[in-house]
Amino acid sequence: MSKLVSMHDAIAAHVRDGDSVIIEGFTHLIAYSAGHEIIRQRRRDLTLCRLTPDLIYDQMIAAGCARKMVFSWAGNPGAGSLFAFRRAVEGKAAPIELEEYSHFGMVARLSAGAAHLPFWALRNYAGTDLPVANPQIKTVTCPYTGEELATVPALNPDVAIVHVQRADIHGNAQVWGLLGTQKEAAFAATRVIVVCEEIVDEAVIRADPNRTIIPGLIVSAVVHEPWGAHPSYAQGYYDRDNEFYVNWEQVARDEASLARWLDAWVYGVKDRAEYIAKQPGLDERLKAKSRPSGVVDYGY
Amino acid sequence: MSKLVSMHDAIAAHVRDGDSVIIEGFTHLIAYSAGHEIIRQRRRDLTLCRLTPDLIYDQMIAAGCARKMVFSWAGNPGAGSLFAFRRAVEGKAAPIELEEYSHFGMVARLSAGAAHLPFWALRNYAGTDLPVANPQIKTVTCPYTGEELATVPALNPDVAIVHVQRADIHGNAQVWGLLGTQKEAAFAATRVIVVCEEIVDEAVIRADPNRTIIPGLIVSAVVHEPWGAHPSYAQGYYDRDNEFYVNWEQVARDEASLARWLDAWVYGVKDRAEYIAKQPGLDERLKAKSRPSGVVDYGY
Amino acid sequence: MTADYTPKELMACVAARELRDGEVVFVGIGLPNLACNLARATHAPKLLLIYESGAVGAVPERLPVSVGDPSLVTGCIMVASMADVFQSFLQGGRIEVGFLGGAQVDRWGNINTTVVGGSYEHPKVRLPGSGGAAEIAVHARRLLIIGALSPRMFPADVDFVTSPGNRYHGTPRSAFKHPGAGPRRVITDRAILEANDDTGELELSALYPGETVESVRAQVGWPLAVRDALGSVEPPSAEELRLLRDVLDPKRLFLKG
Amino acid sequence: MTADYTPKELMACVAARELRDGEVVFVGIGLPNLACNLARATHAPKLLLIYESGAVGAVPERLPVSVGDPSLVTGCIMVASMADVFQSFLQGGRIEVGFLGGAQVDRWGNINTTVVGGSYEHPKVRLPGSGGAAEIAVHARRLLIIGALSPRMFPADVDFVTSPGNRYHGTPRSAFKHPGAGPRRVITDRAILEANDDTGELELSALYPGETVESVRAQVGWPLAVRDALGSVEPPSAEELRLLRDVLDPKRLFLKG
Repeated sequence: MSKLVSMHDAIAAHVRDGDSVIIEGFTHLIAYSAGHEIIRQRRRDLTLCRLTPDLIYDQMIAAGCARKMVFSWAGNPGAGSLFAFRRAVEGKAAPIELEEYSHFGMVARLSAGAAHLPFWALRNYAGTDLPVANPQIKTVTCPYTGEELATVPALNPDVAIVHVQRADIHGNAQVWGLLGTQKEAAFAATRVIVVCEEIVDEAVIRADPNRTIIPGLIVSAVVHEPWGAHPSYAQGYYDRDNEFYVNWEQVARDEASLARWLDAWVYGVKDRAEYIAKQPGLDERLKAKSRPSGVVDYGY
Repeated sequence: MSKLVSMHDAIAAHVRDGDSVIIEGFTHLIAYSAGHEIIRQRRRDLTLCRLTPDLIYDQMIAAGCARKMVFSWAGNPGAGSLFAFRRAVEGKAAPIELEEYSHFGMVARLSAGAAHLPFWALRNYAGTDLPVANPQIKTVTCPYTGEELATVPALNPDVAIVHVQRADIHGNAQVWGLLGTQKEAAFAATRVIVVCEEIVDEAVIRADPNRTIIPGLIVSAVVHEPWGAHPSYAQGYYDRDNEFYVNWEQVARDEASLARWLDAWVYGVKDRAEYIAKQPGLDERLKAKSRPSGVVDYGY
Repeated sequence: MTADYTPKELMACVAARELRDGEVVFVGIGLPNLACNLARATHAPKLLLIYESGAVGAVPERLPVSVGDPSLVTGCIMVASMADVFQSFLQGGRIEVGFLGGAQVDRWGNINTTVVGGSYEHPKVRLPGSGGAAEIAVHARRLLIIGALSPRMFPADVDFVTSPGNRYHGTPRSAFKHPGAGPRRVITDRAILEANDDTGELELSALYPGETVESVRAQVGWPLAVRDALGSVEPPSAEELRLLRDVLDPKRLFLKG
Repeated sequence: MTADYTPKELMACVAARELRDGEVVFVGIGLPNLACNLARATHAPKLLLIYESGAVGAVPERLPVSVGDPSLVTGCIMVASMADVFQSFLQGGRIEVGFLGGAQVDRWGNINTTVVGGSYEHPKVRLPGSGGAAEIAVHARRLLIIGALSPRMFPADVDFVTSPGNRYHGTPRSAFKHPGAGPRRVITDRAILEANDDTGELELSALYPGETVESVRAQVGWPLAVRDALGSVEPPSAEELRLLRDVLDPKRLFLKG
């Protein structure tokens, strides 16, 4: 049974007001196309979870989708600030609630969520203000050594959205290059939307099963969305649009200019195809040069 | 700096009497060649750790190398019993100490060892006799939910020996097909010996970095040993020698016949090359047919 | 329909019929593997097989002789590390059906694959141990046990509880808060036993052709309760037998005896 | 030797000289990345760079603008999941050197990248937060801090302790049993500060050319202790400058200013 649907239908079916949502991806493979569709469908009161909120969560905050953010690093990677986020936190716009960890803490929360354990232990946080700011950071005593270790609670989002390089129509999804913490996010979530650059035949997946990070059995919907990660990147497909990230500082510093950007590039387009068609030359500017992996053999 | 050495030198340098040793690999890629060299060098009082001791630990027990075994399933996979192990436990030969878990428990112990945590939590063992047989299985209370979870202590062997399909001379090692728990075993150990079917140029590793499961920085020695996993298998290189596993029942059922086998096939050969030369026709019988993986692209 | 079949063939058919299309099954080698592949070839083509070795969605081109057989990897959908198999798939609640066998199964569905006779430290017979069985019995949403009936294999109490059943020294399974429902059915060579919903005790629920309540009770080490409405079991169909004999296990590696 | 260099260029050179060949370094973007690549191009060709994104042994063919840049992946030795990066590499004790910057660094090497002014709930300026900094400061065997001196950046006490230094509200680092030794050196644009072995307090240990004890003290928010034997720092060599300017950061993305 095919799970392939349009982005509109995937978001309409699986992302609801009040949900906790995680669009995971560390710099690589960020599902911008899904974030934009959530904005277009005007979802509200979302708890946005993610290690690095990146520009996509800044846009979702500016669009009024977010009630709360759960995160570990909220910046514009390599460029500067997330201004909608800062306005909300610095008292210059409608406030959002924060729940804050470090990267390791967020990875540990998702690892616990994926493993269906209520907590995860890590050596961290002693002698810092993080447990003061976030009382969800607790401790546990090792039953063998008596050591006190930090703990974080499991994170089990209602929906995980993961952009991948290729998937089949059943949702079996393959990624190479940076893996981030997408696998853990998908296994931790109740519903999973896989967004892919390429829909491939099941035979392509089965020819190289070690590349599969998410099995179709945990996937609710598959969306085929070429260039769906722009302005982030997809290794082997297209480069990161650094210009976009750098220019974003000017767009987002001012509330009105950010609103105009959302009007033009999110509300003003029907879908990702229109968004891409609106910026000719992406292909020439960002298309990946070839660096083939080589072949291994699965015979016996 | 190259870490490439002979099997003789790797075992001589890194495996010492009294060590805890783990030769990991689940059916796939079992480092038989290393086990045989440990027997030839007459190591004593080893604590042999491994989920599935397989025939290689049975041989090492028969040869008198083992003081203790830490494990979760001690059988001849698909064929029957480990007879040297049974004789030791059933009072018919020199006894060995046992420390017994389930597969999940052993995986959890190695995960804790790799992560440098003193314990790992899992939902398991309540209402069974395993914690009675092994008091190292304890419990911890979740600081969030108050649930009681089982725990196992970290396993940090002195030496991990891992057979892989290919590695470079620095020990950067790649595996495809079944991954078992080799990565965790290597990170958990103090010293790591990588045994490979093929030594490849660093450029081959770098062309497909997602296949690397062990980075050279944690590796002590690299041994090039084609057919080194026989009678287990190496996906893409050679099939499992099922005949060997089935016939083993007859060899090992009797202490004297097992001793004769060790004389002929371990003590009686200098190294793996001699062991392989002694059984012509392996290549025709077991060499893998080709099932190529296809290529992915790492460009940007 | 044909009367010319072995008990093992019928066991494989009965086990196959227990599986619903699309279910996610944690499979072991031998009869469970045959049953799953029989189900895939008949009424459940979308059954998803996961082996503890990490092969997900395997479509082996030969009969695998171990859960780590290379034929389970070639052409499968995903290779998961064993850490992921046990943490994310099994403990993560993704496995609907688990299959287990054992040297001993008792009145409460407790399974022993550790030691028989003597003590744990000084056993008469040392068995392989748990492998993944303990956690399968804890986490699979429902557990099917498969094994030939005999007083030796079905004692009132096992010598060692490796994998938890429905009651442990008088304490009901519910007290342990295991995520899985525990052993629901035991598929034997003479009958199907089923756990009582209230007590967890295994009861006779269906007889194979030619068997009687007495012939089954004689093979069980406790006073076996019998359900009011005893079910009957269809013998293997001609198609089931053809698949088992000609396609799935032509060398009779697991069907012999 | 040349006097024609910027403070940032000298900072990159000083940081590079801190690294020993063969060390395993957890790298961030910007000056730490430049310093590592300068070290690789000069005295430490076998320096192994690990980014929190999971790229191990990266050899980028262009200057990466973020720790997740695709150029860090193409041709690297291993891509680790972030769970492995933090658990097996960092917490596993495999990282010898960590580099951190921050909005504020205090007398004890505590680093703040969370909030400045106001309270945590109602800050004047909200910064990005920890990212991987907290755990780097806990686990890297030795920690190097890099940043330009100013009274604003080097207050006596940070507004929020994101990453642990050598003392927290009077409690010495040793009480927390962190595996890493904590901040050993702070590489600034005017001088090198070094932690006192006994107290953990940052002290002036070496001056850059043209700087004085007073010029440095004026930029620091506490009465900066001065070591008896003050070291001096060599300006960048012609070769170091050539590498930085022509090879490593020709567009002056990180060296400007």
